[in-house]
Amino acid sequence: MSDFVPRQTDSATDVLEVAPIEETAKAPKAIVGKSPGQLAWFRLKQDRTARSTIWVLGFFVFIAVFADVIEWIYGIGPTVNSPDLLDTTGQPLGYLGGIDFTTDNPSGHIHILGVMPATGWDVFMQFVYGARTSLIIALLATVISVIIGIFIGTLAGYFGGWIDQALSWFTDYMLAFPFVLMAIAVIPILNTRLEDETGYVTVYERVATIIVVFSLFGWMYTARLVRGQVISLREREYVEAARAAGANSWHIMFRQILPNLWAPILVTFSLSLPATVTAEAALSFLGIGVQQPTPDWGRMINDSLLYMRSDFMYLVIPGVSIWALVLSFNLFSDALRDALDPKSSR
Amino acid sequence: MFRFLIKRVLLGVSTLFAISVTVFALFFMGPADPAASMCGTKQCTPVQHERITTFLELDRPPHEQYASYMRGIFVGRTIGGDSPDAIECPAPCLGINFRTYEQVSTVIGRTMPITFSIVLGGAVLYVLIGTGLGMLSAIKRGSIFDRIASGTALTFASTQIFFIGSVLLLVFVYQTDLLPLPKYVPFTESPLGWLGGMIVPWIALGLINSAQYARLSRAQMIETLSEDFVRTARAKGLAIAPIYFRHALRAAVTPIVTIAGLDIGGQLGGVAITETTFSLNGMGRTAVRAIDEANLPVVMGIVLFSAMFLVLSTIIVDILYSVIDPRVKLGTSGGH
Amino acid sequence: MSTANNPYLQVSNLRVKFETHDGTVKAVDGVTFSVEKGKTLGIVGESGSGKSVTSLAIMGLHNPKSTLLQGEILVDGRNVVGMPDDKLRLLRGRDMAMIFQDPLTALHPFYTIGRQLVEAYRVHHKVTKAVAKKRAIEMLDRVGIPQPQRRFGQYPHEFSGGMRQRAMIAMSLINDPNLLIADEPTTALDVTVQAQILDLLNDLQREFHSAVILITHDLGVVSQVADDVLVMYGGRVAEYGTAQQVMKLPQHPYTWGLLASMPSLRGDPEADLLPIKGNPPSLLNVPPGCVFHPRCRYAMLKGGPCDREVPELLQLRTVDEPGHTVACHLPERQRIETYQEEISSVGVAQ
Amino acid sequence: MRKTVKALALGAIATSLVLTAACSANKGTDQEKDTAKEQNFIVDYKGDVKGPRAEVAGAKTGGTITILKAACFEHLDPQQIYVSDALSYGPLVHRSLTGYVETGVEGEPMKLVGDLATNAGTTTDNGKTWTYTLRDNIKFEDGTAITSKDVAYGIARSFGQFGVQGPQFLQAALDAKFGAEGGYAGPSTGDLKVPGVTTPDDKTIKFEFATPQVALPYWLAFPTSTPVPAAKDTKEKYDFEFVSSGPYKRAELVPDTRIVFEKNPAWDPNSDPIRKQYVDKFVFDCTTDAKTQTDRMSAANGPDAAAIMTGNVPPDQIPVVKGNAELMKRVGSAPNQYVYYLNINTTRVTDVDVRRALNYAFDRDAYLKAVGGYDIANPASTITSPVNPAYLEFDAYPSKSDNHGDIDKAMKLLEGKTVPTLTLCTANTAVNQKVAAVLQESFKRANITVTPKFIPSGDYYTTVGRKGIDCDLITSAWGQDWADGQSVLGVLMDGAQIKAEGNNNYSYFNDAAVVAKLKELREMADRGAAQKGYGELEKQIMEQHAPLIPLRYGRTFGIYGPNVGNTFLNQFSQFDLLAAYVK
Repeated sequence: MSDFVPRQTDSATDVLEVAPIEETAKAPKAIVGKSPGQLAWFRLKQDRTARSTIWVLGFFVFIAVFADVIEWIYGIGPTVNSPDLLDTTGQPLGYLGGIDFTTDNPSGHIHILGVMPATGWDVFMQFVYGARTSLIIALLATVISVIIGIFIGTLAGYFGGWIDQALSWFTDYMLAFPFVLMAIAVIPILNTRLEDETGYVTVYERVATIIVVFSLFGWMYTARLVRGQVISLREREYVEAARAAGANSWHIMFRQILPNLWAPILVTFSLSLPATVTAEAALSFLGIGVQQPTPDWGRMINDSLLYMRSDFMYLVIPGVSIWALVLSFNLFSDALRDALDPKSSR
Repeated sequence: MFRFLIKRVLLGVSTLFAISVTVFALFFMGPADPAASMCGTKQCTPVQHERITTFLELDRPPHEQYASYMRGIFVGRTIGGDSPDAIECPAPCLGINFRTYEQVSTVIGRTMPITFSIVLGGAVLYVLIGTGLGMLSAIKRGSIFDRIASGTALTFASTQIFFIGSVLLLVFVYQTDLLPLPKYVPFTESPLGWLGGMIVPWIALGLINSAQYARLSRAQMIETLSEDFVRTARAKGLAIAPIYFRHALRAAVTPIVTIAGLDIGGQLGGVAITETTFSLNGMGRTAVRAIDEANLPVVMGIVLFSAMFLVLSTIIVDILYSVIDPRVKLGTSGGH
Repeated sequence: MSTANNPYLQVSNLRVKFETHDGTVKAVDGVTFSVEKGKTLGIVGESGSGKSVTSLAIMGLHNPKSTLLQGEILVDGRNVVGMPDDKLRLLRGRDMAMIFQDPLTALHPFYTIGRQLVEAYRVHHKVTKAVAKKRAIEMLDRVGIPQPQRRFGQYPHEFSGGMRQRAMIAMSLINDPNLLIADEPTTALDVTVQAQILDLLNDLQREFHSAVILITHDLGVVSQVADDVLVMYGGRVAEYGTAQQVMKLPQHPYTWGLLASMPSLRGDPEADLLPIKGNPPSLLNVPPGCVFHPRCRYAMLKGGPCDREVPELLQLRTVDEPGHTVACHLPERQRIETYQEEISSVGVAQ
Repeated sequence: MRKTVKALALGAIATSLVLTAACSANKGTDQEKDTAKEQNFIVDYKGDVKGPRAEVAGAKTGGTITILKAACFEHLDPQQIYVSDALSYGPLVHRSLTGYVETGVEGEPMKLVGDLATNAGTTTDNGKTWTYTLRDNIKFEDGTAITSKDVAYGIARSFGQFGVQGPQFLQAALDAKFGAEGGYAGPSTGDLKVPGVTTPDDKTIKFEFATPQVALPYWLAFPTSTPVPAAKDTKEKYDFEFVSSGPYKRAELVPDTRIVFEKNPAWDPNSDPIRKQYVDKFVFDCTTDAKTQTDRMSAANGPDAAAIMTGNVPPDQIPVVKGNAELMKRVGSAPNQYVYYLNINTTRVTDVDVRRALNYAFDRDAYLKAVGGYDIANPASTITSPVNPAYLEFDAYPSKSDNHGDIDKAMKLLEGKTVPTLTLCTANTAVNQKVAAVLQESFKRANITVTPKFIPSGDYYTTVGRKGIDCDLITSAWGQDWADGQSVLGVLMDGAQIKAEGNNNYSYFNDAAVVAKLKELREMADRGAAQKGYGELEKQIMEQHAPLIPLRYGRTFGIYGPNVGNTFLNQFSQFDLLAAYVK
């Protein structure tokens, strides 16, 4: 696993275990009369781990979507200075990083997760808005990279021949770039291209850059996986039939073959999403990422390392948040894989 | 075999060539004024600007710059052209570190042992422990041991090196002094010092990566244990040990070797996050710093070097694969 | 049905259950049969009928953690149900051996054929590798593999399908076992090769004088080689008798279906095969009464016992066929008439 | 797999218990106020200070001092040195024409004395011509005598490509065309003749200027004037292969990793009034970040007992260090020469009342805490640092309470005015991003909207130093180059120096009266009297023009090992080693 980065090598091999749908349906144990999708959904609902992780993931999505509403109810924004909640060294006063459930303090607000050192910003609101940033970046980057991967993998797998060779070479070529170094080198270069005359780049442009770089370097494993699956499906009877009936290649690729790949693609997606969350956090750790005042978990961890000894809570909250999110995704994708392929290992 | 190797190496070289072109274009032509960004935090005087321009040959057309860079790698070159301060850079010349006027190859030579120590030591630890635990979990599938091991593995696999590493440093180094502070002491200088300085990074890498290897090898082993040939082995009347070790393990280890090979290959080019977390000046951290300083020749050199390791590791993995699995015929397969 | 007193293998009231994600599976539910040395028992049924599970249970190859075995399996008088694995394994490969359906996956892909044979021999014989190699080459030669010396050093993927199965057979017979279980040994092979392998098995059985269980879904195969036939459906025995009895006067509607779906034995080869409608039952959720009733054209659903009571396995009464038993609620007379009027005469047509 | 959840939950609970136990209430600590002491300063024009430097009471010889650094010196090529770590420790190996004597003893003034030269400089025409005579028995590490030609060669070098990173006051004063077409461009052109510098004999070096340059003795204290033997000038490699003239020489040098200095036997203590040679070896460990430095200095195990740190203690460790009374005895904590400003672009924010209101609205407490707290920063109210002799204590825009500013006064000043949205320009670093957000919130209290604009840190000063930049508020920091008001106000507030690019006057403040006054002060020969003038001028600028908001005075907060004798924070805010010893 290269350092921090998306353990997709691992994931990709795991994913390959997912049996093609038809075989699942024919499994001797299969309950008669349910479509593979219903069957998977049924198993997923039966799975306690899956149920609990869905709740956790749902919680994160909820706070990300309704961050503004939460701010309105909670009463204080994520970047309101409260220097009087800090001692002269900038550390939060009170217990556990300034956790305060009363409004009897200089800011006049409750701080259920305490306040940030140095600024006195409310950690809970940072956490809430941070979920939004992390999820938007991870979601968009993963969606785009999976789409690119599907597209390239399908083309390579379906057409074979020199197209396959060229695209496979291109995939290998993209894989040979050291991701961390390329990301921290490319993001600033892309940003300089977006600069105005003073070198200023807007928040949206910066977020877009990150998403673009993640998508650019994140599609290869999906492409390989899809390519392999398409090759195995290409010769199936119904594809032959469609071909014989005169359907064009695009129709066959995207109407006949792709719909049969949703299971492995879903699993790849659920695996690469947490990998992207982690990668984004890691880039923030190296100082490349979203900027203040936009709250972001990764940057919060990076920032909290500065206060690790005096305000351990501040490290714990973003650390545990990312951990919980990534763990939930991992557990969920495990459960998903089980549900889609009951014969698989676990 | 021989034909395959040639084909594979040629493919690798073509990849490296393409990467070098891409990286070159990106770094040297990406920024509007590379000389200015390399000039540093102080104001860039025309003298400085011109010096950087001549030294990096930024005034020449891109293809000439690239040709001269590549020539440098194979036959060496003189950096700075006809300027009185020109620097001789013998092959393999990856350019000159703009800050220290060292050859980039010297920088790589100096930082490589650090990265290698971290990565190889860590790899031994996590591959052995991770695979061992995973296999054991698979054999004792469903037992308390399996549950605890799998749960722990999932927990650690979901954390990041900079988080675990920082917590390890805080708890075991700073606050309790149980483990020595990470630092690099050359093995030749003091094997014990080398071991001591590397132990914390290894543990951190070990915790996270062995978790991932445990998960992988557990799944792999479980799958293998359900294979027909394992059943055949049992039907022969073999005892437990040879069934697991001679039959199941042998087959389960193949994908693990593949992934370990690719992982290690990827990491040998620098583990920026790990090195940054533990303040070790390996290739990764050096590259990160060079990126900060816009020290393009150093960045370029290290990126190319990393890519070389990645490409090399895919070739080695292919060869290993054919050694392990007699079904893989090197002559026919073109890649993975 | 043979009448010897001391069959080599005696299975009585065998039940096999296992736990899965989706619930408890009753894979085998009360199966009784026996085989003696020199005889061949054919077990016939669709996939999921419990025939493979039965054979695995005899070999003790089921997963001990998730599987519950009940009943009695006497191998040469020793009950292997509940026998500790380290004792059982000494029987495996020496007293009883097994040939699997797909030799490609059943042989270890990373070891040479020779090495796998040698290993099989040396598990039960304390001999040097050289001795074992000699024996292995003999066996390869015996099962009709040309150039056994050269083949000894090759990997399974370098063999053709038929050759692989021959090697598999050589490996299972290398210790001269008294009981050989062949689990669909020809299913994965070409039709021409199938016949060769069956012939080989026949020859070998005569030579080694072992008891053989041949598991197959193909009644035709059984009619060629088996002495006795056990028809299984849904984990239970549908019909049991000598090959002659069952082929001549099959009693169970399921057996009729199997017969009807055989291509070659009777009637017009051009005619469509007659598959049995529907799917085998989910063993998670076994239908009440006779397991076969949802697919049975003759089931007495209205007021009849088929969907309520599990039919007992009973000896035929009206014809003198000792040992021919069947589990069906239909009255015996009606069965015989139906078979004679509708099935055997009309043949495939329906 | 589904069973693992429980195990996880248990683990999480156990972890959180450990964490909880580690935390207790933070009730805050009181900040002791240290009053800035006015520094007295002596320039030894007469040559009273002679070598050797007085013995330090209790000093022993021998031992090794380790210097923990996060990164190696940017340069050790003397003509390239300009950064405080190299200015502070470079003198261990490099001597220059003049130099500073600091003792760290309370009340003892800092002295600018002759180093290689016998005195700080002799001028007969109020600064247009200066003559320096070299001391006896000064040698390079290889034993060859140092001549005035070597000094002149070093200065010549500073004109060329190996001086671009060093200070350039001397070069600019000697050659009007310096850096431009036709200017002198260093010895690699083949021309060794530096304009205005002559060496009548091996012991004498003479400087001639077009206009009086009273700051020359200060400029020569930079290693610009360090002698370099022409034969051993290895150009860019001189950074690693420099020839020592000081009490130590290079024993080992691994770039970015490690540097070892050992005793230089060719150095004669009697020729040197500044340095001692108590310690056997100095080891620079260049791979230790501030965090680790603090930890190693706190533990002070083994060789670390005789080590010093070079970074500030990071914010999270300051409370820990302050909680340890024993450790606090080894802490060096003092204001440094850096002052941080929020410049108000006077060409864009033309209404002085708005500029005053910004000064009032600024929440200095929030700002100080955001940059690391009161231990590494002091609230600033002046342009000049308290360590500069020109410092005059005053606060033109006092806070109502606790450094939070005075919103009422700000609102009053803004009454009836609409302030457009102001653009705040700052370099793109992690701390600055946070600071920008804090400033934004801070001005919001007076209904002033500020939008931050982050500029790549590498180009930051180039960008904001461009006249006509569309920034309203510009963050900057300044550290004096020499201890004189000219090096602060004369650079930052002189409207006459505003040019198209490369400005230091980021407020673009240009007031005729101020320009005139600065010229007068610059040329005053009596520097003591001049300092007073700078202080008064500054007060006037702040009250009448409010061209910037003084944000903070930099402070240093570092730890030295228990076995290091005679070390103190020197003028560069580094632990002084020129006369240190190992206990």
